[in-house]
Amino acid sequence: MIEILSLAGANLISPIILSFALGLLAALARSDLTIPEAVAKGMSIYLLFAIGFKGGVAVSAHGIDQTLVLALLAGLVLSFTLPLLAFGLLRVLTGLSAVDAAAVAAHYGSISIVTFVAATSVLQGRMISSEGYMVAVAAVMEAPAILSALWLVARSGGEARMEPGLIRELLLNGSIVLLVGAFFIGAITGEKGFAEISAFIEAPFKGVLCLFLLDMGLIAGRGLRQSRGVLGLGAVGFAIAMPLVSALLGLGVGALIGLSLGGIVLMMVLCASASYIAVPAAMRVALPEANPAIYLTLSLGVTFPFNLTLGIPLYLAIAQAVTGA
Amino acid sequence: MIEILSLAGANLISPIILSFALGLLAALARSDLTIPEAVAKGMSIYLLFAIGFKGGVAVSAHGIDQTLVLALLAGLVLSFTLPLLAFGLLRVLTGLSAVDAAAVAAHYGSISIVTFVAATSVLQGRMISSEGYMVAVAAVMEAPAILSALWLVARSGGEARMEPGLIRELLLNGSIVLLVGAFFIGAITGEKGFAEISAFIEAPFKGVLCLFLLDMGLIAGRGLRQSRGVLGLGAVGFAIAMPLVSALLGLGVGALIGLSLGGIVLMMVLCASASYIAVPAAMRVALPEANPAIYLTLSLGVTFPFNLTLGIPLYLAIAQAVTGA
Amino acid sequence: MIEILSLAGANLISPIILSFALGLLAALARSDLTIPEAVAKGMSIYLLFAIGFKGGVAVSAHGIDQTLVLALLAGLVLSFTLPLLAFGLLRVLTGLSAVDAAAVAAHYGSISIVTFVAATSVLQGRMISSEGYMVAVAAVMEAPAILSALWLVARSGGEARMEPGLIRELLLNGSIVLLVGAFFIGAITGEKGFAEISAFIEAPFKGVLCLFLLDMGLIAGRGLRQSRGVLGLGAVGFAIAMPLVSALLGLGVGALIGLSLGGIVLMMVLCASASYIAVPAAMRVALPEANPAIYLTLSLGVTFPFNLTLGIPLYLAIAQAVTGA
Amino acid sequence: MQTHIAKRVEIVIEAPLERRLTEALTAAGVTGYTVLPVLGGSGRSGQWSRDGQVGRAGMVSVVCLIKPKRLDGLLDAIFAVVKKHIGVVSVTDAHVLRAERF
Amino acid sequence: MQTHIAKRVEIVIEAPLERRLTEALTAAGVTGYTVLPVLGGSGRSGQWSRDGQVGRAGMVSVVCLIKPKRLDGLLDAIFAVVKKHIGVVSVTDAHVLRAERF
Amino acid sequence: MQTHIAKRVEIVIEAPLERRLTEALTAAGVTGYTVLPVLGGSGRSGQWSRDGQVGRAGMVSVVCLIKPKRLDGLLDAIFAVVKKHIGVVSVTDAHVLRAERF
Ligand SMILES: Nc1ncnc2c1ncn2[C@@H]1O[C@H](COP(=O)(O)O)[C@@H](O)[C@H]1O
Ligand SMILES: Nc1ncnc2c1ncn2[C@@H]1O[C@H](COP(=O)(O)O)[C@@H](O)[C@H]1O
Ligand SMILES: Nc1ncnc2c1ncn2[C@@H]1O[C@H](COP(=O)(O)O)[C@@H](O)[C@H]1O
Ligand code: NA
Ligand code: NA
Ligand code: NA
Repeated sequence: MIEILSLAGANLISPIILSFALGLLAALARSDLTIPEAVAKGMSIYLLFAIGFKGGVAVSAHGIDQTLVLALLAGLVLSFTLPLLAFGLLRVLTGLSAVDAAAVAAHYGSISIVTFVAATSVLQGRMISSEGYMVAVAAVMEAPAILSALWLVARSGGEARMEPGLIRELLLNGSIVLLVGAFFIGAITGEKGFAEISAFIEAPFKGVLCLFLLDMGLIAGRGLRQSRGVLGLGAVGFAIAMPLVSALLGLGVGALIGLSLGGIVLMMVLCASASYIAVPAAMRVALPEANPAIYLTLSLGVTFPFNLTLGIPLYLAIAQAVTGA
Repeated sequence: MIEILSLAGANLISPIILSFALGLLAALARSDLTIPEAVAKGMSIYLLFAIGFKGGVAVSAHGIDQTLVLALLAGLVLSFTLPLLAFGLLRVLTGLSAVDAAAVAAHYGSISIVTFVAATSVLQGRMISSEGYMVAVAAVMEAPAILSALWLVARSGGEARMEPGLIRELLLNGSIVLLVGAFFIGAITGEKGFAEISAFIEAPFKGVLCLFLLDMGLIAGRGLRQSRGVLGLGAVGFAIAMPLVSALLGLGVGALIGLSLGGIVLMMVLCASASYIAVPAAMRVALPEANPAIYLTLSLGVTFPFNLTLGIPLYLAIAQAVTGA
Repeated sequence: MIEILSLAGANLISPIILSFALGLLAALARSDLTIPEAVAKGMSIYLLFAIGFKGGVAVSAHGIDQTLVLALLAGLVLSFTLPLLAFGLLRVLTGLSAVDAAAVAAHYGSISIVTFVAATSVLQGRMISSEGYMVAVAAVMEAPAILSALWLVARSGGEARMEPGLIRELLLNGSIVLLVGAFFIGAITGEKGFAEISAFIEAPFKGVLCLFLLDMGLIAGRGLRQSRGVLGLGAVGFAIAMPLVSALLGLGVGALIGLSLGGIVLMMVLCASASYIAVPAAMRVALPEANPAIYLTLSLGVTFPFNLTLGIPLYLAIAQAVTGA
Repeated sequence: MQTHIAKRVEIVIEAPLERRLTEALTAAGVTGYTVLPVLGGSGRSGQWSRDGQVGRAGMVSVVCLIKPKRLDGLLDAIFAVVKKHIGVVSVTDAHVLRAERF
Repeated sequence: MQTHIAKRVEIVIEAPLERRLTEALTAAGVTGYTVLPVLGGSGRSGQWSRDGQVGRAGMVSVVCLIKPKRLDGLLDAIFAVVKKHIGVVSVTDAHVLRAERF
Repeated sequence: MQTHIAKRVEIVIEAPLERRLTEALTAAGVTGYTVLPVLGGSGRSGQWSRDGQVGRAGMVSVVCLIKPKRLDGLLDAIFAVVKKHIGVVSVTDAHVLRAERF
């Protein structure tokens, strides 16, 4: 326990976490500090490209081990099933309507790529290697949860707009395409390609992540300020309990299919993190009756900071304890 | 021949080309992946500044050799005359109107700075040095072709709006000013200046080029999707034949004035490449009747990818064969 | 004297100054070269974050020496009093109205962070160290001058809108929050944090500064072109005399409280520089009758280039002469 | 200068719905439209701003000039998209040059 | 499609005043507004452009749809903010869908 | 609040023509105009979008408030620029505060 706390403590005073805290405080204090939309999008494009590319290079270096297919499959199944678990928990813990609960559930079945990136950078700081193809698992886990949520709504007698264009939109979503595309570019060009662009992909990565998390903090803080009173204690409890439960599921699955310590931690983080980019947009199209203030506040305002600060070191400590590493 | 193909093969699996391909595929598959306009402009400013600065530093290091003036003059003459060649080819190969043919011709007489940048990075990868002032030649070749095209239209009895403001606009065009300005800054501050900012100018260069080409691929793909059916086989044939013919002209001129192998290749690339930034804007002002879908699709949708993938290694191979290097 | 000139000469041919000159010339020649607003804002966020962070790291390395509080206090007092001096000078040298003079005075009591950044980079180039907390002094000096200016207007019988929201807005101004926040992040994470993100914070710094100064040059040039005839000789004289006088004041105060040579130079630069971001916006709210063309042209069009080119090396030479370093 | 009567329809709609709206406009026979960016706003669903957003957040404004007789059909098509969503639709009388374009 | 009479008020105002204007609108009982970016312009105080600006430079356009009876109160509230500042206010007759929203 | 009759002229024009249009407006005696960005659109010349563009691609929207009696001269001046180009011009009746400004 003390180890976990000291691990968490070390994590908390990294420039990355402090940048997020700065953004959060600035927004709560109503500073006019903002990052232009184009700059924020540019940073997210950079991060997705870099993380995808590095994953691909790692795969090209270590070859595709037999767990790759298992991991992709596990991700797919988890993303489909986690929303059912989330939905059940929400119906028990909160008084949210079926539509709102389903929309929240979709977010928790999907993933947050920034949380994933932050976790890889914590692992790297501790010299723990992980399977390069975990970024492909991340990509696979983005969309399925949305379908589960729509099914949940339909089952509850609600109206979910499952129009033909939606599935294509989900699969060809910009961030998935960029992540997977960069992964393949990295896998094809390998170490040689990496040598060519590592000064761009690797060196400034953590610094960009700091500024990006500053922006996330600003957005999360603005959201929290505006949605004061929207959420009950039950909902907030869910936003902390759900990642813990999901992480344990991820731990079990990861250990079962034989991932390395780093891979298990990343699988836990993918399960524990909640989407706040792709899924919200999909919800506006498919479940417009669901209240955005609820799902955005829970995923970006509560779960994201929780994972970033306490979650990641906790998952790492648990995984280390369990795998005996 | 086999050598050329293996060279082309090696070129094709670089992160740069694959990034372009990713953009192209994403756009053709109608993914919503986009790069914000401001980010794309920011990257192009970076690339122009870096390439101009590096050219200037190279000139300050090696001194101005006697071919500098010749090369600038050659560039000027080529940019004025290539449109006439292009116009003739277009009238033979296609059924385009005089105005459309002239507009296309203006693009092929001018240059694509991104193709130039990609070529310098291929040369660098093969340790082939080139004259630093070739970026000044590039700058000189941007505008003259437009005047030739307007003259072609006037000669064909068409109306070309050659208003007083236009020439100034062409010469003080943002990208020319930035390229030439950075060239002079590099030439003045030399190695000392380079040492100060090389970590910005040099290290991330290839990585930024990847993301920029991703964007070019997205735009080219969008253009191709929307202009399906606009172009006949003759026009597409022109867009591949013209760069080949122009490159040979560039080869002859470059060898004649005594450029190095690298310089000859860059001269070939300048001749072979077609503008898709400065010239389209000028055409909207001076030849509004010309159809943008035609000239943009040819220059950005056909010639640009051709040069990037097959053209550059081909020109290099030819130049090596001819100069015996 | 000759030394000062040669120092100034060496300063003048740095890429940083030449980039500013390029922007200025491009704008005066009416080139359409522009940097997108989002990119300019992105660069300023980067520069503020980097300079604040580095200051904080320096403080964490050398500890807080006893002059820190004195320096902060001195900055506060100077920012409150410099406007009174400026106002007096303006009333003597120019025929500006009380409101216009007060508005200009507010700008000269506040600071220009870019001038500060340029000065740190000149010091670094000459291997002169300085107190890391000078960035905190810079932050402290941003706002007080505005209050002095409003007091000056009220005293002259004018109407200054000192509404409740304004003070909060000034103190929680985005650039102050970012600068101070990054300073604390640097101070907390120290050398360890610096090691993590120095490839982002340090390596590309000067290059980004070049592009940012290119943008400043473009804006200053545009301003100068549009405000031709607005300013008399007296006003221009003020814009050069005021920084000289302020720098001497800064020199005295800096020496008095025991700053190092580098610290004294930075204090001189803070005193000598004039705001052109935070204060103009505040003036539009609090003193809308004041003419923006006057204060922007003086601070950005005259004083900023003066400090950048001649001022900084001059202040350094004077400080060296006085401190005997 | 000869001008022609027209209607100017302005739709402020959530960005994720943009493609669906413009497809509906095209299906309703509209010959053209223009999409303008929106920085932020406020309404029954609260205040929002585009600052720093990464996803398809926020709203866009779609402006459409049409012949008056087309208005009713167009509003039906728009309403089918906007109905369940956050958004505002307004119509103004206008005159246009070059009527043959609309 | 049933539409309802409304007024469309458009205010081009300096960016540093944006918050003050929207607060005044809210205080005057407006139920919503939309803020649009402005690239540049020209007026009595000269020409300006947003290009390359770092601070809160330039102007924004705030558009507000309201019930006609609210117009007078609203214009008074707007004028109190705009009075001393650079800015332009225009009002157009409009029709809106879903009157209950305004 | 006292308002005055005016015309609101809105011109969506290709970005490379912006300078020529605003110069023509100024020459026609207009006292001010506002330039708004445009994200994309569709018309007879197809669909376009500003995303990722590097050059002076796309269109801008220029809005101009004028005294009604100036309208005819202004439309002539606008048409001289727009005639051969891609673009749309619309005019709406409006009211403005502070008539002395127009
Ligand atoms: N009365 C109004 N006038 C102008 N824009 C409005 C108005 N009401 C709502 N909007 C815009 O429409 C968005 C969504 O409105 P709402 O559905 O009421 O939350 C707001 O954020 C504004 O951008
Ligand atoms: N007649 C007008 N039509 C449209 N916009 C205007 C007009 N006059 C002024 N503006 C806008 O309001 C800003 C300030 O105007 P002014 O206060 O006259 O300098 C200008 O820069 C334009 O953006
Ligand atoms: N009916 C319309 N309503 C609004 N904007 C239009 C309309 N028609 C054309 N536009 C705009 O004007 C641009 C050029 O139109 P066009 O010349 O028809 O291709 C389009 O891309 C749209 O941005
Ligand atoms: Na998850
Ligand atoms: Na060419
Ligand atoms: Na000062």
